[in-house]
Amino acid sequence: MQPGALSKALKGGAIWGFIVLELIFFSIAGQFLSLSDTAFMDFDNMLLLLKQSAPIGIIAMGMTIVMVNGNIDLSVGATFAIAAIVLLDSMTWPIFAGLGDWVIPVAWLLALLAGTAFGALNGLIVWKTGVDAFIVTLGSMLGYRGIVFLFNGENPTSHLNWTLVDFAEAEFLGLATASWFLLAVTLGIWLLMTRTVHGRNAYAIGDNREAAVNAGIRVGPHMMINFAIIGFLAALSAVVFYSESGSVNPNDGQLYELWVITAVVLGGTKITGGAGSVIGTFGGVIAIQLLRKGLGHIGADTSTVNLVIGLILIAVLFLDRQLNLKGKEALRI
Amino acid sequence: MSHVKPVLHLEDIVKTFPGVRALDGVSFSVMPGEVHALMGENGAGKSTLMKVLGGIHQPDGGAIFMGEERVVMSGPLEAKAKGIVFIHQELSLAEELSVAENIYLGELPRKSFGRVDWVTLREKTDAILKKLNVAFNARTRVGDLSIANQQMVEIARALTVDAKAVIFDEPTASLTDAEKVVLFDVIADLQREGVGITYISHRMEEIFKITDRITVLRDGQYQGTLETAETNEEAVTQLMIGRKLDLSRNPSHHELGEIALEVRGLSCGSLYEDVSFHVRSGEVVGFYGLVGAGRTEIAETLFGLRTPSHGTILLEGEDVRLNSPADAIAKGISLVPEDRKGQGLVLGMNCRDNMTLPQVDDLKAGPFVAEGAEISIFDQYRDRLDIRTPGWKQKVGNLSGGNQQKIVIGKWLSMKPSVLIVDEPTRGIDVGSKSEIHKLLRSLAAQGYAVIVISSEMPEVLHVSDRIVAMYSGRVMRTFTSEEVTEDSLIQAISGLGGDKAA
Amino acid sequence: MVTVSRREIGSMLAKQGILIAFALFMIGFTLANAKFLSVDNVFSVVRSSAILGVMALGVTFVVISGNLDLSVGSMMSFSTIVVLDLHDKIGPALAIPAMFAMTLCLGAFIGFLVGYLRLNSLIVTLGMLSAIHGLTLTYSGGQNMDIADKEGTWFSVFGQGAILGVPTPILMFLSLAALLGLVLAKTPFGRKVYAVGGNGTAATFSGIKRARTVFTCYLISAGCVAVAGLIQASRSLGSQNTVGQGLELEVLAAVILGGASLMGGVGTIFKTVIGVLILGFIQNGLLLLGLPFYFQFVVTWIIIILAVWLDIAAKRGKLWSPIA
Amino acid sequence: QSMQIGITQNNVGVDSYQTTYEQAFIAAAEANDDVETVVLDAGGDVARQIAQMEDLIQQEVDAIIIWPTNGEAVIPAVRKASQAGIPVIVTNSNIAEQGFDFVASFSGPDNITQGARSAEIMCDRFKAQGIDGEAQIVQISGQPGYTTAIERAQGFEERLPEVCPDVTLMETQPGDWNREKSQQVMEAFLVKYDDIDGVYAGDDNMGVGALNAAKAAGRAGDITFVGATNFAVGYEAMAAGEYWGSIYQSPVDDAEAALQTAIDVLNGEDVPFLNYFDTPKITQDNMDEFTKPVF
Ligand SMILES: Nc1ncnc2c1ncn2[C@@H]1O[C@H](COP(=O)(O)OP(=O)(O)OP(=O)(O)O)[C@@H](O)[C@H]1O
Ligand SMILES: Nc1ncnc2c1ncn2[C@@H]1O[C@H](COP(=O)(O)OP(=O)(O)OP(=O)(O)O)[C@@H](O)[C@H]1O
Ligand SMILES: O[C@@H]1[C@@H](O)[C@H](O)OC[C@H]1O
Ligand SMILES: [Mg+2]
Ligand SMILES: [Mg+2]
Repeated sequence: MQPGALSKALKGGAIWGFIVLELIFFSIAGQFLSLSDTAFMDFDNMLLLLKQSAPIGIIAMGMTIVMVNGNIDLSVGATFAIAAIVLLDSMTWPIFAGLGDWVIPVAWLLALLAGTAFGALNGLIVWKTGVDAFIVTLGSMLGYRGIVFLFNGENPTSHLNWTLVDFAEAEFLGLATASWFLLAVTLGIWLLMTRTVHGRNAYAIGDNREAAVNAGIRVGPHMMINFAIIGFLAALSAVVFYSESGSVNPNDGQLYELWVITAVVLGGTKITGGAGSVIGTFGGVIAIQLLRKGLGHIGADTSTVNLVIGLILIAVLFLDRQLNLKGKEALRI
Repeated sequence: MSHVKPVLHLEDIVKTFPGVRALDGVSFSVMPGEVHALMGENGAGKSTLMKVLGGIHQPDGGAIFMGEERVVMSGPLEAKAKGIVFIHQELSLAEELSVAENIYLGELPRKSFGRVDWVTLREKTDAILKKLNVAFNARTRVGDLSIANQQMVEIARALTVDAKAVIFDEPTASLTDAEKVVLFDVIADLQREGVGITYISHRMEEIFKITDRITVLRDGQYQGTLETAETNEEAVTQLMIGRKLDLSRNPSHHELGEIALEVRGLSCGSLYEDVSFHVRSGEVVGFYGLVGAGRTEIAETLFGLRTPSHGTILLEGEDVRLNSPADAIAKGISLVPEDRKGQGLVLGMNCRDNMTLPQVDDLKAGPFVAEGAEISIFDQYRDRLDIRTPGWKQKVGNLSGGNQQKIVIGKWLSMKPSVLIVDEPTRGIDVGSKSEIHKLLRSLAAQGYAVIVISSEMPEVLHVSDRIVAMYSGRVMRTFTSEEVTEDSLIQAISGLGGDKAA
Repeated sequence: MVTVSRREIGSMLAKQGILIAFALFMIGFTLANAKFLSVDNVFSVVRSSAILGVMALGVTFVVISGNLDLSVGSMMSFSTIVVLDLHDKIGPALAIPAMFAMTLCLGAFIGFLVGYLRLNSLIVTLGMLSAIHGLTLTYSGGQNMDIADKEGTWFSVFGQGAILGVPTPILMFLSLAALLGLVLAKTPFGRKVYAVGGNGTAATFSGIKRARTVFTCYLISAGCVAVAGLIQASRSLGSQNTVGQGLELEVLAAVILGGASLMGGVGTIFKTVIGVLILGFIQNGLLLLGLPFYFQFVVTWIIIILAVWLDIAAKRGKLWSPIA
Repeated sequence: QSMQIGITQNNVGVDSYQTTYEQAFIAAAEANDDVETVVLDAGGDVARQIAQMEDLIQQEVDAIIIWPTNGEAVIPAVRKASQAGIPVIVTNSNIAEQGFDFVASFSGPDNITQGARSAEIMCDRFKAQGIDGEAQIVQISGQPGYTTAIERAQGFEERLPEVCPDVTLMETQPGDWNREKSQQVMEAFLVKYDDIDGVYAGDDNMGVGALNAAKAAGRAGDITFVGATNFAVGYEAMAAGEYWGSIYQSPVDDAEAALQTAIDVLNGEDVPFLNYFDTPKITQDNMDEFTKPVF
């Protein structure tokens, strides 16, 4: 073990420590406050947790690579809604009428393509105009939402396909379809970020953009690919979720960007880029979902939930800072 | 020389920035196996010329030739593909990545599916690191290295490809003597392989040690090219600044006053231990040591940026606690920090505002900042330090490295401190300004200031100091007076040999 | 010499780009609907922009200091609810200072976390967005808050009054803008805000108390929120718990439109005001054209990107980014 | 053995109707010794609501009450509950027909009828004023995408031409259930249209916002304001003679009816599938028959 590896592990592990705390707290508090007879830490409940983490979790993996790359994407919630509309609407298009249930993969594909394209569009704008990603995607968060409304006015877009619902609700080896997607995406992005040239370059660009440019790394295409990836994942998240639910409101996915970013930051990714990991993000996603679930479990009312979730976010950040303090003799800047 | 073709030839290059004509018809060529020095004052256009060559800036006029062929460097990628390697003046590293990834930044070896070939990467890196004789390995995180070692990582990049031409832009600015030796070996190797080398530095002794020819720029204009063997420092200096330089060593000796600052048994964790010394008003005390010796950390402690774990700091005999730079400033201490861009300047702010930043609370007309007073302070130090800038409104980020450094120095001089600490004050500063700064430091002492100079350049410490504190690995090894010090004894002390105390 | 002067024209354009965009915009809408520039409409737009605008003034300080404030929307709901509640309990003369004190406490808490503890402002203010919403709901029990005697209170002057025909919200917005504009541009404190946002480390090395500066920016932001809450409460003399919901992003959009950089160190109050007005007139103009509300989203998207793009393009002298 | 009843509400923080509903629901459950409840809030997010359905199923509650965030998206989750043998009661706004098979009962107002009644109130008023041949109105609708908002607008738009064929609805813009937003929308309407005779707002919060705008412009006297869900502000404005009419709908009734329906279902009683509670018209003329709403 290299020196400092332990302390590094501890620091990176702050989020896992927090998860353990949550589990202990909700288990004990649940004994007194919950009317449910099943324990909070029940195995099935934890499997459910994994499934429920999927919508935010899948997008969060994409946000990790985008943020490590030194960018941010605030438009994922709207992209999520667009992909959902494409998925549900395209299944009813007359040209696909002859396809029967084969319309499903076609609709999936179209939705994923749409998400990827909208993601790539963000990336292209960031690349070509040089406008900061926060601003570009703050804009497209609005713009893409406008497109969602253009599609079907204020009405929901719906199409319940029971074959699709059954597929989405199915379980394989005890894990729900959505859980499999979450795990696969986590693994995939982990490999991408730790094993591939693209992933390592993403780190380099986020860490020191000028250095990357000087080294001849083509910053623009890398950024665009990462935006396309997060667009794809926002669409994948939508596709997995709406396959099961079959109807999308034009406001769906609102605030997702904020939850996703929160999960990613709680998981230790630096907001300025250059550092972060998919495993940490996974922890961040689980921690948030656990918090929501746990507060419901102990019967907290809405105002308490809002208050507690907000303060806990800050507390975790504080904890993380304390763990990373360098000692008294550190430079005070 | 007529039958050997240059590897590189730049002809009549023009480059303008808003308000500045950085290059005005400059021509420059490098022969294979040649080390060609590029010299000039701060802001003369050296870095800009090389950035044009490296594809980072597009020239407004002129042509670049490689061998016979006229080329256009559309970007760094293209320059690299053509065999041009650029070692930047400002560190250009990704701190979170490993040494290996940094050295091969932009050209990581690949396997199928775009995967990184870690084995090859590590092997190649280890081979290079071995050549450089450094203490870290391929997996070390670059952010964990000292500035000097980070510079070595930069330098390692020159060895990754079959370079045709390598540009070193002030590679030694933060290196110590031991590392310089390694660097010069590397350069000699490249030279033997027929690589054409451009070497930018303000340090005359290096230039005369390793280069074959010297090209001089002044204010963006080509001044001439000299054969190193046939010229001398004086001639080069004359060409650079258009006048002669007074290089007399440690000129004025004057009466010393009371002890202005005294440090007793000061320790700060493992950064440095049991450090004691004092500075009288009117005195210049030099701190000399190897990288990591802990000098910067001492300065930071004296400036209220670190909390000492033991020991006392006395100002004019009085025990003080310094909790913040604001505290230190109020008590008459100023620090010109080591890292000019990171610690010294707000790059997006104009020259004037940077210079008056520490005293902005005191320059008031009613509730507002007295801008007239600010401008006159700026004008005064611009003249005194000969800062080259189109005007006070210029963003500091657009000045050349050396002129930026002068802004930082001006900022602290204008505070009229009683104890002035300067950490590597002339890093990246041209000879002309350097001697100005040395003179300034001496004259400040003569006016009664107590001055601490931290420097990794032996000539500099020898030149300006009344006494020299030699440090090794966080400890004071020995204190010399300017009469007793010799180069040998100093080197011994900072290497942990032959000091008063054991390391 | 010619190139230099042409560049200067370019940079003039860049500096005033947002103003030019604004002018083009106003002309376009006026051509489309003559009522757009009527005194009534202009007053009505500026008056309803005043609330957003006042908040944007404070956020400008926060953004220039290199931080974000996403909590202003829910904090504004809080101030509005609190002042309305206290109005009937202790009377307007005491309710107003009490509400200011409470809102400033929230600002101080955020300022402490971001300034002194150096926690990331995006996450801290995101957390506070949620927490303050919870606080407001607890305070009000989730109920609307209405003043009992709406006709008989002088409290309505902040939102509904007028001096010499100019509505008070407009006067309050513009005079606060003038005041804060001076603070930012001309005082030592303003200089420190720019320095801390431009390079916090260098500011510290220059003896500037970075934590205190950031803390003060959040106090200013909270103070502005309190003023906005006051106008809001006075305007309708009653309110839901969600009045400010979502405003944080509109405020941020206005500040960005005004050219403040999220990296810190760049921006001015004057341009923020322009940014606020642009957003206000877009919303209003599209409504007058009778377009569905979501066109406003798409148009805002395009305007934000174009404005910021042209701004930086002019600064770098090239339309397209040099990123390879 | 007490009954365990879980509820997942739409978005409690959004307005006082929903908060009052939550409080009334908890109070009603506490008053009943046979009932224990788990009260959850989806915060307007379908995904969160579906997760809450799953949690309630997993906790094996005896019955689930759902106030849908989206009347179609929750159908599969409702099916899951019914497959697990847990009866589902839909409250406040119904789910789509495809899901009816999985639902034990719906309890709540009939939003389409509410919209229609608002149209009638408006029309009667115009007839009384004798301007039903030429009146021009604007509509401010609720949060886009929200079932209640869509249904009320639909009911209004369908009924209006039946009763008052010559009244024109000039424009509709959403006010997001928000008084301030609605006020801004109305300000623009006032600039744009010189002649506005009536405003229909999807609820009274928005109606009062529109009223405030009109008052500021000095045009309130010419306009008939009709809303829905009579909030306390609406009731007061009505008492002041500024606001014409609305639909009386009590969140307390809504909550109690939902809980009672669930209890009845669990007790095996026969409950109608569409268990609407009545939401009568309220105008300045008959308002003394109603108590002032508590929310
Ligand atoms: N990006 C830029 N924008 C505007 N002006 C610039 C820019 N880069 C360089 N300059 C200006 O061009 C001139 C030449 O700068 P350059 O960095 O080439 O100097 P140098 O010779 O390398 O100096 P030093 O020895 O101090 O590093 C300076 O006046 C500098 O202010
Ligand atoms: N070879 C090394 N590997 C890793 N860390 C190092 C190495 N050398 C130094 N450091 C650390 O880097 C930090 C900063 O080093 P730096 O060179 O600034 O020290 P310094 O003696 O104050 O500098 P100088 O004396 O050159 O001004 C020190 O805390 C030291 O512990
Ligand atoms: O007024 C509305 C109420 O009637 C509906 O049922 O829920 C949303 C409310 O805003
Ligand atoms: Mg240079
Ligand atoms: Mg040092």
